[in-house]
Amino acid sequence: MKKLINAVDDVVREQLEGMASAHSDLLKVHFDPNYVYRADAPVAGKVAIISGGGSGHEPMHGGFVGMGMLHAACPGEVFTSPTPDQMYEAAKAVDSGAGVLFIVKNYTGDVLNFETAAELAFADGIRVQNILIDDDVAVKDSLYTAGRRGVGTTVLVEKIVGAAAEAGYSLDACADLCRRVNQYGRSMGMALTSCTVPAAGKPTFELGDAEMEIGIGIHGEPGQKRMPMSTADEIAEMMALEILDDPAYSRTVREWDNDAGSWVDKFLVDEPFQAGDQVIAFVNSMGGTPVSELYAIYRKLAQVCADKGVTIVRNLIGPYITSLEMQGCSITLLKADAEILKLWDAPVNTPGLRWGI
Amino acid sequence: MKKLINAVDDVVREQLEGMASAHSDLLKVHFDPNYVYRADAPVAGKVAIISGGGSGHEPMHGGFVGMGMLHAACPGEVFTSPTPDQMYEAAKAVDSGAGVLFIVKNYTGDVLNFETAAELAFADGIRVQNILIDDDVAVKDSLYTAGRRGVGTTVLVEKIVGAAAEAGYSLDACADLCRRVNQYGRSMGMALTSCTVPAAGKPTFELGDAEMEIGIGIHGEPGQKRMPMSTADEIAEMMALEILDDPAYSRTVREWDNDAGSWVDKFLVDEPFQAGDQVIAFVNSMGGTPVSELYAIYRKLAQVCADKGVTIVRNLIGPYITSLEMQGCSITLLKADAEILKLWDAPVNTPGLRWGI
Amino acid sequence: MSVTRDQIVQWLENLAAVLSENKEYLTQLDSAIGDADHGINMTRGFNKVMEKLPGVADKDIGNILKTTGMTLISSVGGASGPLYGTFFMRSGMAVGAKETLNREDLYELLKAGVDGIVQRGRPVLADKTMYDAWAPALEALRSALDAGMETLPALSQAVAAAETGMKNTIPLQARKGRASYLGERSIGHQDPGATSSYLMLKSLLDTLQPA
Amino acid sequence: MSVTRDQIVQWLENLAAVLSENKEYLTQLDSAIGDADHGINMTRGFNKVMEKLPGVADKDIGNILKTTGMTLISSVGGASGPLYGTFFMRSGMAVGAKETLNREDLYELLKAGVDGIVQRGRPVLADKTMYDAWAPALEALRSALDAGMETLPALSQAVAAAETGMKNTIPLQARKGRASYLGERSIGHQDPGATSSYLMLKSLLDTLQPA
Ligand SMILES: Nc1ncnc2c1ncn2[C@@H]1O[C@H](COP(=O)(O)OP(=O)(O)O)[C@@H](O)[C@H]1O
Ligand SMILES: Nc1ncnc2c1ncn2[C@@H]1O[C@H](COP(=O)(O)OP(=O)(O)O)[C@@H](O)[C@H]1O
Ligand SMILES: [Mg+2]
Ligand SMILES: [Mg+2]
Ligand SMILES: [Mg+2]
Ligand SMILES: [Mg+2]
Repeated sequence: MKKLINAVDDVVREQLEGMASAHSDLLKVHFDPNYVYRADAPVAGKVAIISGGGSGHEPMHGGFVGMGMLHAACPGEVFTSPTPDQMYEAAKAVDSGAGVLFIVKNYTGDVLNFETAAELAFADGIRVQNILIDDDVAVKDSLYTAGRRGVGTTVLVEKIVGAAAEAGYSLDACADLCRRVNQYGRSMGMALTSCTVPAAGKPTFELGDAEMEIGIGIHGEPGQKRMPMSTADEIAEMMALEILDDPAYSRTVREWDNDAGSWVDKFLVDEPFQAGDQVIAFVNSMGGTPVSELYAIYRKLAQVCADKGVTIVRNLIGPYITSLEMQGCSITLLKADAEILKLWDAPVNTPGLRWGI
Repeated sequence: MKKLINAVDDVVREQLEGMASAHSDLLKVHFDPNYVYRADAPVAGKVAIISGGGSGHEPMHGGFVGMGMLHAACPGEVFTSPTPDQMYEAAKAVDSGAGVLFIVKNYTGDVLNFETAAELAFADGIRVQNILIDDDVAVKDSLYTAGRRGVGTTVLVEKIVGAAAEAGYSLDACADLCRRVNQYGRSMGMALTSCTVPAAGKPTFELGDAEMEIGIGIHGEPGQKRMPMSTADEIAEMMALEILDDPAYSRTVREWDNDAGSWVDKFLVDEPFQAGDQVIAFVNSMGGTPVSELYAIYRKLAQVCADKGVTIVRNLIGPYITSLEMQGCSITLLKADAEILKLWDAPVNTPGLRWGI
Repeated sequence: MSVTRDQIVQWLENLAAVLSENKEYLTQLDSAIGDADHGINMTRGFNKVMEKLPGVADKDIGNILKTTGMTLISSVGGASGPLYGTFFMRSGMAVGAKETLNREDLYELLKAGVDGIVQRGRPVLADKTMYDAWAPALEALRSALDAGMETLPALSQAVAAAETGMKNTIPLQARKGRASYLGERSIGHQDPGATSSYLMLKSLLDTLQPA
Repeated sequence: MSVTRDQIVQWLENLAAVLSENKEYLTQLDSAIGDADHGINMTRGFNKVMEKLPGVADKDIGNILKTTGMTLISSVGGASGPLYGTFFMRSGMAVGAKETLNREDLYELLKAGVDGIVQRGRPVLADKTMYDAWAPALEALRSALDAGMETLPALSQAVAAAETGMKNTIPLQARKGRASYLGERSIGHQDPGATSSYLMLKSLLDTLQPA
């Protein structure tokens, strides 16, 4: 294992220290429990958006803390969900009284820890919403699995809902928007190489010199299927079609009811894409793939979308939700209506994403 | 070789096609000869800033084309300097009459091709300036070598001089600024892994599992020395001290004289850093190293700078001048006076760098 | 026989030792169908519990168990953190201020804990989770107590049922947690959480049983 | 003997073939002290020249050489592109509208080309560049012509001198181009540019020499 790290046990803390020292104008880092939060938090009158998850996906989530995006991010150990005390303390630190929205990627660990945190925060008098992101079309059904994983759409959701909070949306409006944006987004990922969790010291899985792994998540877990290595065009087309041809997806999610003070089940159905849709296209590097190669993927993706009558109206290309140094990419398409586009275009100022300011 | 590419011969063209399709609001791509140029070029009354070099360093240079930075970029084949017809045609396309500044990284190939281009453009009645970037402290002397290579400072120069052009600086003022910023900047790079030029199909050099290469340039060439793998702290400190303790550096460069219509030699001396200096600190990924690891480097870099009485007033952290998928990093420190800081902070809107707009 | 506060403390200490001995084993199980951290997670959590325990060892049993739960919740992470954390929180709430437990109290302790797991993780039988060890164990314990058995023999039956439940996870296809993404590839491997749950119950029995 | 336009065309064709045969070899030399592309660069350039050549093969020699130079400049890139491009541009300017060349013309052609290389790249002797092949070759040619030798034997001497010059680059430490960054590590390897320059001169001789 060759990495720019010191002792394995210090990796997350020292990276957070680096972030704190580099971006003191935008954010602060609280240690023990660990969370990254806006330098100007709590922001008066605004709903606080909090996300979090295992480390190793940088810039997500800590790099998205700042004006117009997240108010706080809770980083776990590498590829390990954070613990409820992190989210609970972060919520107390950034809640302005307008409530807190937790954006939670759908992994059992994340879900359970965020749920526990939501209960703790609510018990403390903070109004909470807990919305799951589950956009990975590599997971086909929700009946026999823990449901689709939260992947690329997370980045887009955090930007869009962050802008909504900045614009003064209420907690419930933020939650409704968050749920809707998640339902509009679908993603698919692939890996050319594995990656090495520092604490493990060796690659999570082995991949032959002429193989690739299709349908991976973001935790270095093996994916849906292993295939012989192929061209950028074939890879882009395969992933794009998995997304564009994905049928309706339904599942039951658990959300918090502030009035009842308890969890409620919601049955949700994501409609498939159709000709005429406008989308935000996001081509993401898994960390080790340089942006140049992403352009080859985007090139073909744009052609496939055009063939399907789907219009790309915005795009994001680069390493935004990564799996350490893994080589590979993911594609996310997000159906965008006028409200979503307006929020996408709104100013954002974070270490990882910045425009309009 | 596993990469997201199609046929080896199409790599650069298809990546450019992807860029063109992704960023049509900011830039256009001309093929045969290949150059990327601002969608709104020529910009009336403004000096045009043109850079270029081998491909494989993305987002540099094509990703820096846009408002407040480059007017055009000329990409060669991977790690191969572009040819003069590219710069010549680009110059004709973006010159508004205010003249063209070529920013040239000091590699023999780049230097000679840009010089040829400058002669061609001048012969066509375009006023030109040709300024070299030579900031790599891994190259110790200029007497027995082709001189220091142009590395990380290039990114900072392109931002700063791009802002100057946008602000209406004259061609000569842009050239003077460009030369000065280059003289204020020093860089040092290192690699954890090699990288593979698509046309070559195998890694440029071999590096053992417990080795790292110090003092590499950006072309996958072996560096100054090979060492046993070390910690982030040791690596950051070693590189930071090479930069901060680097003595005065002198060399003769060739610049274009528009009045004489010929090349003139200039003898330049870069002064060493000293306590009290304010700097822009740039921690760069060679492509395959994720941003998380860069924060570990930045953390230590900030400590070393503080120890030396050097104040980091701005920073840039991420993959901006890369060597394909190489793992490793580089550090650039640039002494920044008030003028430079103002230009650094000025709005920029390119695929690779954006703020203030 | 009634269970004392000191025995509960002893149980937690033994459990910490057992989990630490089985760190590699649990992690290895998790590497087959998960992300290779279950042993690491559990050890990290119970090491923290060991730090906290001296501070509450003289409090009532409810307090001790709730502290254990809070500590696990804030130090384990992953799926197992909130699940085991909730287990101890709920079991602590169930026994309350008691300083000794009779056999029904012990059942209530475990039952409340398992109910917590179910509420949090919503496992159903044969999902290939820790619940597949707990459900048969609780059932066996209930039957044994209903049949008038003493604490130790009843608990023995529960441990045996947990072991069978744990082994029965091997042929199952996972439907919850990380392992569910593997689909059929999850078949043929023993669930790490079911294994740590079995160890938990087993070390309770070992603690209460005179050597 | 005088050199005809057709022979010049033939030379360029032969040279293209020779470079293509030596593509791997030149690239391999460049991989030792450079970036492993010299053979690729030269082949790419001369393939383009071959495309352009039919369109100018009936023009004067100056035109043919200048077209070759422009084509190399716009297709080779790297250090060698502008250097060899300038070589042919300048040699073309030197011979101008001629359609045959006597031995002094041939010298002028080569001399002007090498002067172009020097102006562009500023090599001095023993920098370990292509100039280390050209400089002794030109000198040998001049002496041979001064001694009254005919074209072919004189050119033979030049080729021999170029070969020696090329081999003499092996023990040198590079002071120009990419190889200079290797410092002492550049010692012990033959310069790729000197090698392609030798091949250039050698294939001129082979073209003019009846088989
Ligand atoms: N929804 C669930 N309900 C009950 N137990 C679960 C659930 N999901 C996962 N588990 C248990 O958690 C165990 C994995 O724990 P651990 O490896 O520590 O967490 P993670 O999967 O987040 O890495 C599984 O073996 C399984 O027994
Ligand atoms: N300044 C120079 N003057 C003359 N020849 C040079 C100079 N720099 C490099 N060369 C020649 O160029 C050759 C390398 O050419 P090539 O590999 O095609 O270009 P690059 O080094 O840009 O990859 C060297 O072997 C050397 O002979
Ligand atoms: Mg885990
Ligand atoms: Mg080259
Ligand atoms: Mg696990
Ligand atoms: Mg070369």
